[in-house]
Amino acid sequence: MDFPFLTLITFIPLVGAIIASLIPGDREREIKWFSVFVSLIPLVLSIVMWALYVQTDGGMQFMEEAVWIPTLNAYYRMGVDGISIPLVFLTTLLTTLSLFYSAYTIKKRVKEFFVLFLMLEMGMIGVFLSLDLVLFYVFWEIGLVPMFLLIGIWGQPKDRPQYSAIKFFLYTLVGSVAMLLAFIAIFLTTGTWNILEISSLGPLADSPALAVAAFWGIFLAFAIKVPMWPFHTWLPDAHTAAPTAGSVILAGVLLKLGGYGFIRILLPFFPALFKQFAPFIGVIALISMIYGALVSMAQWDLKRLIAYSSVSHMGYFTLGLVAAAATLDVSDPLLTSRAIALSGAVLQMFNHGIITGGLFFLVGVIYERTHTRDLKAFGGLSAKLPVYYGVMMMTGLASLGLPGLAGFISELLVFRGAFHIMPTYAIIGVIAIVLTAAYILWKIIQYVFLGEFSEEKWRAIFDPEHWHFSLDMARFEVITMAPLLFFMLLVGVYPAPILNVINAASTAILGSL
Amino acid sequence: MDAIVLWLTSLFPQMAVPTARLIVHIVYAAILSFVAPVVLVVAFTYMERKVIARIQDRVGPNRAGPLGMLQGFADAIKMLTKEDITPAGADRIVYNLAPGLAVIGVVLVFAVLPVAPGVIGTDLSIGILYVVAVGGIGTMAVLMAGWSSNNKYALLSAFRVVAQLVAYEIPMVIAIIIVVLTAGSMRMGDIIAAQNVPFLFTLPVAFFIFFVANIAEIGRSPFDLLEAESEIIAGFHVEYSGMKFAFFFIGEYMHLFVSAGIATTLFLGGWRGPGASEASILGALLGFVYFLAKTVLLIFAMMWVRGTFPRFRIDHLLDFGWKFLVPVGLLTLVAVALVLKLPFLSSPVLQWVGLLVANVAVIVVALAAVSLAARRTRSVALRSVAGAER
Amino acid sequence: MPTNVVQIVVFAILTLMTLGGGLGVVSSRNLFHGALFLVLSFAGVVGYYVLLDAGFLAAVQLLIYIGAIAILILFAIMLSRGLMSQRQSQRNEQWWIALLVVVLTFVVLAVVLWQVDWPVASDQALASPSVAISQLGQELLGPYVIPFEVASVLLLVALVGAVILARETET
Amino acid sequence: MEFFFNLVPLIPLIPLLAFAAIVLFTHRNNRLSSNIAIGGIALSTLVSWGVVLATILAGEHVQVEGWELPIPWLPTGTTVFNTGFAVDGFTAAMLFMVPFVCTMIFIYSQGYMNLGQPNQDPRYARFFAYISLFAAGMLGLVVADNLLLLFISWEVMGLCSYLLIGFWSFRDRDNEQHIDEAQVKRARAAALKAFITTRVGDVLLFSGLALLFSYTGTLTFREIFRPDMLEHLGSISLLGMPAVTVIALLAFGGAVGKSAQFPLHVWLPDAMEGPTPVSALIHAATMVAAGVYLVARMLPLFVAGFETANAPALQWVAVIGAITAFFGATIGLAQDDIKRVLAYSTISQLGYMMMGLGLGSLVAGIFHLLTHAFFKALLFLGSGSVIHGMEHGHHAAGAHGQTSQHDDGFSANDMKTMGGLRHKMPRTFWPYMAGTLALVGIVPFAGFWSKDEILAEAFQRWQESGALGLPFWVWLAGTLGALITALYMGRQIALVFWGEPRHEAATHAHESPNSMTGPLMVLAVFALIGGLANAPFLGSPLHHFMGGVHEASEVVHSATVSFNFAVAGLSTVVALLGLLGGWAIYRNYRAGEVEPFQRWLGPIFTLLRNKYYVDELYQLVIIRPVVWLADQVFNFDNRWVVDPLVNLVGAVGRAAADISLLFDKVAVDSGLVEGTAKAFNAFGGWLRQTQTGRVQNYLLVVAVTVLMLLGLYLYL
Amino acid sequence: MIPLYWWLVVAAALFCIGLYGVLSRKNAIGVLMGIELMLNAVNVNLVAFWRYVTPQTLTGQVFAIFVITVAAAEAAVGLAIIIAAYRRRDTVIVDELDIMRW
Repeated sequence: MDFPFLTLITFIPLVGAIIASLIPGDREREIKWFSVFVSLIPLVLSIVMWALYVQTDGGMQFMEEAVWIPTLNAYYRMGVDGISIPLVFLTTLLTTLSLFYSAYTIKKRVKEFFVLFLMLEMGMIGVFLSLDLVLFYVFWEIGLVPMFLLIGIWGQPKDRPQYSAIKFFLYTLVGSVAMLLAFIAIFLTTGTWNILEISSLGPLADSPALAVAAFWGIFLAFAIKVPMWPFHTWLPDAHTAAPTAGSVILAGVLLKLGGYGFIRILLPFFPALFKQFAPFIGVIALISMIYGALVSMAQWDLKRLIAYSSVSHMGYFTLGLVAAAATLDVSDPLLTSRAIALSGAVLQMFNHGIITGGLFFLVGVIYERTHTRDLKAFGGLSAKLPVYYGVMMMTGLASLGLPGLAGFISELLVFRGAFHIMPTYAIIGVIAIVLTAAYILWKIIQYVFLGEFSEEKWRAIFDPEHWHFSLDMARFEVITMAPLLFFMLLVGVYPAPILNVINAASTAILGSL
Repeated sequence: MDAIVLWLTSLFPQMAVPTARLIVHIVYAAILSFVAPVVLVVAFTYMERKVIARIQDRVGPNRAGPLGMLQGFADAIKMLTKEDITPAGADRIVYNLAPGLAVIGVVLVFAVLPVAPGVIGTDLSIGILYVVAVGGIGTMAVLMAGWSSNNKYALLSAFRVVAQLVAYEIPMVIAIIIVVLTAGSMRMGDIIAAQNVPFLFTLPVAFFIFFVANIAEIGRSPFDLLEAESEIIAGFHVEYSGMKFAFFFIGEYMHLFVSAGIATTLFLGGWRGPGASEASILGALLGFVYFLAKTVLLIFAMMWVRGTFPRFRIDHLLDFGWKFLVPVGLLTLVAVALVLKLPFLSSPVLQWVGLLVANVAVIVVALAAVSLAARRTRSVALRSVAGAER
Repeated sequence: MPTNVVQIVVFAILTLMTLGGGLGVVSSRNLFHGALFLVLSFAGVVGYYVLLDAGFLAAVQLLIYIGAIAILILFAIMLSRGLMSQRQSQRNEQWWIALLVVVLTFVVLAVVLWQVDWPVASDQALASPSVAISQLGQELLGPYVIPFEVASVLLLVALVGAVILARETET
Repeated sequence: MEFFFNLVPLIPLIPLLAFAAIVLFTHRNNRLSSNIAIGGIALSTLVSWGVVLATILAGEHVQVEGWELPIPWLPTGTTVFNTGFAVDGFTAAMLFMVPFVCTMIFIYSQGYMNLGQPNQDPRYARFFAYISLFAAGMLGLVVADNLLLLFISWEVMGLCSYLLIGFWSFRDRDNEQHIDEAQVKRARAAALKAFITTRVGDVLLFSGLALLFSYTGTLTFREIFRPDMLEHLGSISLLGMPAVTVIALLAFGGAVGKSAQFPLHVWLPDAMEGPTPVSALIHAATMVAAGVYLVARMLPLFVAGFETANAPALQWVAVIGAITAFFGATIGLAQDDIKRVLAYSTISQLGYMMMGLGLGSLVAGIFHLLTHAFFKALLFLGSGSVIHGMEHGHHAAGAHGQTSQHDDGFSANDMKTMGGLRHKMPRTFWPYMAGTLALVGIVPFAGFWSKDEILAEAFQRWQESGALGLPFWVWLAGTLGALITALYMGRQIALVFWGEPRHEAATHAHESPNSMTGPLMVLAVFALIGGLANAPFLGSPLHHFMGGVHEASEVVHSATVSFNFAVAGLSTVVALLGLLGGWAIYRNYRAGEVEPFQRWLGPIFTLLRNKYYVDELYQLVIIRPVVWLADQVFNFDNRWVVDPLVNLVGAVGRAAADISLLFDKVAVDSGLVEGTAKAFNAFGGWLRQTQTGRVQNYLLVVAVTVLMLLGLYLYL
Repeated sequence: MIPLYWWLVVAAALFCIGLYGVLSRKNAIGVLMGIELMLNAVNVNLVAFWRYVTPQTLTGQVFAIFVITVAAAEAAVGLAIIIAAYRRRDTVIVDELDIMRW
C-alpha cells in the first residue's frame, strides 16, 4: 500500500487533540506549542503530497479505501484531486497560522481552545478528502461542533456570541438535514455512497421530481455554507462574535466546504439539473456579489464589513461555478471557457481563503490593541503603524482584485469564462468590482489609516496595559501574515503551480459530466 | 481417597461405588467442618503463644496441662461459658449471621485443599480460582459484622478490612496467576504434579508476594490494622462475645491453616516428598505428614513475622500493596510469561533456571526502584526540613 | 434426556434463593438487607451455573458478583448510611405503574418464550458439553479477541472514571 | 544585439526590485533609498536605450514584426495562456522616452523632497518606493506582449497614482509642520476620486479584455491582430455591433479613464494635490499617456471591419479627443493655480493625441505623445521648481517676521502671487520658456512638429472628404485649441516670470538646487530638438521606425502625410498671436487687479474660472452667485451632469446599501430567521414539560414503550 | 435435564424483578442493585442457551463473561457517581437528583 497521506493528514490533528487534552490544563505553554507543532505535520504532509501529485492527471490520486460500516455499505474512501489539494493545503496552512496566532492571543481556557481547533481541522480536512457520502457527512458535521464552541465560548461578550453561535449552528444544521435526506434518497436509488460512482451513474434519473427535491436539498446545505444570498445572515454575526482565529478559519475554510461540495457533489450528481437552474443560481450569484458589496459599504464595524465582503467574494465563486455548469457542451472553445470559469471559481476559493483570512488576522491585530472595531474611532494610523498599514494595504488591494495580486487572477478567470458563456451576467457582475474598490479604499483604508492622527482619540481606545507587544505589528503578527502575503503575491504573479492542478481537475470534471 | 473407597467397597461388597464415595465424602466433610476447627484452633493458639513467648524471651503457657498444652481447651471452655450478648440497636439477623458466615467461608476452601495424595474434597478444574472466589465470603462476613454491630469502631474496622482485603487480593491473585501460568492448570492436583522442583525455588518472588498478601488477607500482624486495639479498640468484632466471638476466632485460625495449606500446595509441592504416593495407604499417610510439616513450617514463619515486625500505618499498608506488590507482581508475571515462551528453554531444567534468573532480575529491579524512590523521598523531606529551618 | 429428581430439587431450591433474594432486594425497606438479599440471589445464580455445568462461570460469578460487586454495594450503602431512615418508604410514587408494567412484561415474556420452539441441541450433544476452560481461553483470545480487548479497556476506563468521580474535589 | 533583447524583462524588473528593496530593507535610510531608486531607473534607462539602439540597428525585421519572449503562465482549460515581453518599433519609441523622463524626474525629486534639509519629508523613502513601483508599472506596460500584462501594469500604475496623490493625505502632528489640514483633506478626496474614477474606466477595459479573451482565447497582441482573428471577431455580432467594435469601445473606455478624456477627466486636476514630481511623472508625461498607448496598440481593433475613415470606434476616439482638446484648453485659460493650468493643458494635449489616433494615424498621435512627455514633464518640473522657490521665499519672509506662516491663505501655487521670477530663478526660467514654446508650437520646438502633424492629418482628411464632416471639426477644434493654449501659456509666463513680485514670497524666492534645475535643462534640450525625430525635412524617421507595426493586421495602413505649409503656417501664426497676446495682456498685471480676460470676456471668463470656485467649494468657502449661463456650463461639467453623476452613483449605492442592510436586518434576519427560531422555541417550551429530570420516569416510558412494541409485534 | 423453558422463565422473572427494582426504588443504590439483577438474568439466559442450544461452542459463556465485565464496570462507575452525588447534594434519592428538569 502507498503511504497513507490522506488518513495521516486527516487524523494527525485528532491524535494531537487527544494528546493535548491529556496535558494538564495549567501547562498552557506546552499545550499551545504542542498544538502548533502538531498542526505543522499535516501542513508538511500536504505540501509533500502536492509535490508528489501527478499534475497532468486530473483524476483522483492517493486513494484509500476500506470497509467501514458494512451494513450501510459505507466505505472509508478518501482521495484528492486538483480541486481538493489546494483546499487541503489552505486548511492546513490557515490552521497552523491560526494556532500560532492564538498561541499569543488566547488567554482563557487555553486547553479547550487548542483541542477544539485541532478537531476542527480534522473535520474540515475530512470533508475535502472523503469520497463517500457517509464519510463526507460525518466530517461535515464534525466540523460544526468545534466551531460552534469556538464562537460561543471565546467570542467577544459584547457581540452576543451565544446568539451568533446558535444562529450559525442552526443555519448549518438545517442545510445538513436537507442534505442528509437527499443523500439517503440517492443511496436508496443507487445503492452506493461512493461519490465517484454516483457521479458516473447519474442518480435519480428516473424520478425527476425527487431529483429536483434532492438537488435543492443539497443546494440548500451548500448555499448556506458558502453562503449565498439570502442564506448569509449567519455569517456577519458569526464572524463578528468569533475570536480572531475562529473568524479566519470560518472565512478561510468553512465557507469553502460549501463551495467544494458544489463542485464535488452537486455538479457531478445533477449536471442536467444544474444546467436547468443555472440562470436562477446565476441571479443569486449576482445578487450576492452586488448586495454583499453594497452592504459592506454601509458598515461601520470593520469585522462585519469584511464578513459581508465574503458574501460578495463568494458570489464570484458562484458565478464561475454557474458559468461552468450553464452548458454541457464539451466541444473545445466552450469546454475551455467552462474549465476556465471553474478553475477561476476554485482559485477564487483559495484566494478568498488567503486574503480574507489575512484580513481577519489584520482586524485581530487592531482589535487586540484597541478593543474596538468602530471605523470612526480610528484615523491616521498609517503614521503610527506603518508596517500594519503596508500589510493591510496589500491585503486590501488583493481583495479588491488589483492585478499582480491573487484576487485578480481568479476574478479574471471567472469573468473570462462567464463572458463567453453568460455575457449578460458577467456584465452586471462587473459592477461589483467597482463597489469592492470603493469599500476597501473608502471604508478601510481611508477611515483607518488616512486622515489626521489624533492622540486623544487614540489614547481613548488604545489600552497599553493589556497589550505587551510592540505598537506596530509585533513579530508574531508579521510571521502570521508573511505566508499569506507570499501566496497573494505568488498567485498574483505566477499562478501556474496552483492553477496546473486546478485546471487539470476542472477539465476532467467538466469533461466527465 | 479412592483407596478408601476401594477399601469400603471391598469391606461391603453390596455397596455401590457412588454410594461409597458419597459416604467417604460426607465423613471427610464432617471431619473438616467439625473436628478440624476445634483441633486446629486449640493446636495453633498453643503454638502461637509458645512461639511468640519464645521470641519475646518468655516461657508462654505453662500451667494448664503438661507444658501448658491444655491451655487452648481452657480458653475454649471459657468462651463457651461467657454471656452471649446482642447489643441494642444492632441489626439482629445480620449480627447473628455474620460469625457463621465467617467460618463457612473458610471451611469451603477445605473442599479443594489436597491434604494428602488422593485426599481432596473435590479436585475442581478451577480449583485455585475457587479458593479466591470463596475468599469473598469472609469479607462479606466482616462487613456484615461491622455494620450490624451498630458501633462506630466496628464499622470503621469493617471499612479498613475491605480496603485491605481488596488491596491485597490483587497481588495474591497475581501470584496465583504466575503459578497457574507455570503449572498450566488451575487444578490443585495438576499444580502439585507440576512441582518437580517446588515453585518456592523457581518463583521466589511469587512466593514472597503470595506469602505477604496472605498474611494481609488473614489480617495478622503486621497487617492487623483491622483490629488495632489502640485505634479502633478491637475491630469489627468488638461487640461480639462468647460463642459468636469464638466463631470469628475459629475462623481466623482456620484461615491461617488453610492459607498456609494453599501456599504449601502452590509453592512447596503440597504433599510431595520422598515416598509419598497415592498408591498405598502408607504413601498417602506419608504425604499427609509432609503436607502437615510444610504447612506448620509456614505457619511458624507467619508467627515469626508477627513477633518481629511492628504494625503498619494504614496508608503505608495500602501503599505497600498498591505501589510495591502489584507492580512487582505484574513485572514478574510478564517476566515469567516471557521465560515460558522462550523457545530455547525447552528442557525443564533450563526452564527452572530461566525462571529463577527472571525472578532474581525482578528482585534486583524492584529493589533498585525502591531505593531510588526512597532516596528521592528522603531528599525531598530533607529539603522541606531545610526550608522550614530557613 | 430424563430429568433427574435431585436436579429438580436443587433447581427449586436455587430458584427460591434467586427469586426470593431478588424480591428481597426490591422490597426490603432496609437497604443493607436488600444488599444481603442480593448476595443471596447471586449465590442462587452461582448454583444455577454449577447446575448448568459452567463451573468456571460459577467461580467467576462468585468472585465478581459476591466478592466484588456486592461488597462494593455494601460499601456504598455504608458510606451513605446517614440518609437511610427506615421509616421512609423506599418506593417512589410510580411504583404501582412499574409493578403493572413489570407483571405485564413478565406475562408477555413467559408467553412468548413458551410459544417459541427453541432449537435445542441433540441429546448426544447435550450429554457432552464442552467445559474445558482452555477452550474458553482460546475463544476469548481467538474469535473474540477484539471484544475482549475492548472489555479490558472498558474496565480500565471504569477504574479511572470511578477514581476520578469519587475523589474529593481538591480545594 | 540579441543581447539587449534578452535584457528586456529587466527593464520593468529593475525598478520593481528597487521598490522591494526600499520597502523591505532600506526604508529607514532616506539617502540610500533615493539613490537605489535613481540607480534603478537609470540602469533601466540604459538597458532601454540599448534595446532602442538594437531595434534601430536590427532594421525592419524587428521594428515591424517585433521581437517576442513568451512565458507560459496560466493553464486555461485545454490551452496554456502565455504572458511575455515584446519589442517592436512602437515599443522602442516609448522605451526611449519613458525611462529617461522618469530618471530626470527621480533626480529632480531628490531635491524637491528636500533631501538632507531640515524640512525633509518624513516619508521620503516611501515616496521613492512608490515612484519606483510606478516606473516598473509603466515600463511593464510598454514591454508587455499581451493585453493582460498590460492591464496588470496599468492597474499597478493606478495604485501608485492613488498612493502618490494621497501622499500627503495623512499626517503625524509630531513630525510634520508644513502640511496643513485642508491639504490633507483635499489629498484624501483627490486620491480616492482618482482611483475610483479611473477604476470605472478600468472595469470597462477589464470587460473588454475578458470579452476578447473569451472570443479569441488569447490576449497576445500578435495573435489578436492576425487578419483571420480580426475577421472572426468582426463576424460575431454583439449588442448590434460587431464584437470587435464593442471590445474596442470598451478598451477606449479604459483609455478615457486613464488618459483623463472627457467625461472622465475630472480626477486629473484634483490629482495635482500630490507632490509636483508626481504630477510631472504620472499626470503629465507617462501614466496618462498609457491610455493613448493602449488605443494606439489596439488600433487594429478599432479599425477592423471598416474603412479607416468611417470606422465607428475610431470616430468616437476622434470626437472625444477633439472635445477634450478644446474644453481642456478653455478651462486652462481661467485657472490661477500654476499646476492646474498645466493639468488642464495636459488634458487638452491628450485630446490632441486621441484626435490623431482617431484619425487613424498612429504615428501622429504617438509622436505628439513623445514630444509632449518631454515638454510637459519639463513644464511640471519647472512649475515645481517655481513652487519650491516660492515656498522657500515664503519661509524666508516668515523668518523675517513680515507674515505669519499659516493664517494668510497663502498658496505657493497661485500664479497671482508670483511675478518677476525670471530674474530670481533664471535657471528655471529658461527651460520653462523652452517648454512653453514647445507646448505652444513654435518652430522649431518639438511641439510644433508633432501638433502640426495631427492638424495636417485632419486637414488632409478634410480635404479628401471635401465636406464639413468630422475631420473639419477636428481640425477646427485643434486649431482653436492651439490658439487658446498659446493664450493661457502666454498668461502664465507673464504672470509668473514677468511683472513685479505680487507677494512677499515672490520677493524672497530664490533659485532651486541643482538636482532640480539640472533635469530641467536636460529636458529643455529635448523640448528643443525632440521634434526632429519625425521632422518632415529629415524624412520622417519616426514614421519609418514605427509606422509599420500594425501592418500585419492588414487593416491599419501607414501613410506619410506630407508637410502642409498652409496648416503649419496658420498654426504658427495662431500660436505666436496667442502667446504674445497673453504675454502682453498680463505682463503688467498687478496684485488685486481685475484680470484683463475677465474684463473683456466677462461671463465667459467667469464660466471658465468657476473651476476655481469648485476648488473653493472643497475648501468650504461660499460660492458667490455667478452669471447663470456660466453656471449652466460649469454645472454641466461639475455639478449637474458629470461629477454629480459619479456622486449620484455613489449616493444611490450608499442608499441601496443602507436599504439592503435594513432589509437584511428586518425582513431576512428578524422575520424569517428569528421567526423560525421563535416557533421552535415555543414548541420546545411545550415539549420540555416532559423533561421531569427523573431518570426513573424516563425508564418507565422506555419500559412501557418496549412493552407496547412487543405487544404490537406479537399481536398485529 | 431440566427443560430449557424453566430456565428462561426463571431468568425472565429475575429480569422483571430487577426491572421493578430499577423503576420503583427511591434509593440510587437500590436502582443499581436492580440493574445487577437484570444483568444476572441475562447471564442466566446466556448460559442456559449455551448449555441447551450450542453446548459444543462456548459462545454463550464468552458473552456471559463480557456481561460480567460490563456489570463490574457499571457497578464501579455507578457507585462512584452515587458517592459523588451524595457528597455534593447530600442525597442518594433519585427523585431529588433532578437538576436536568425542564
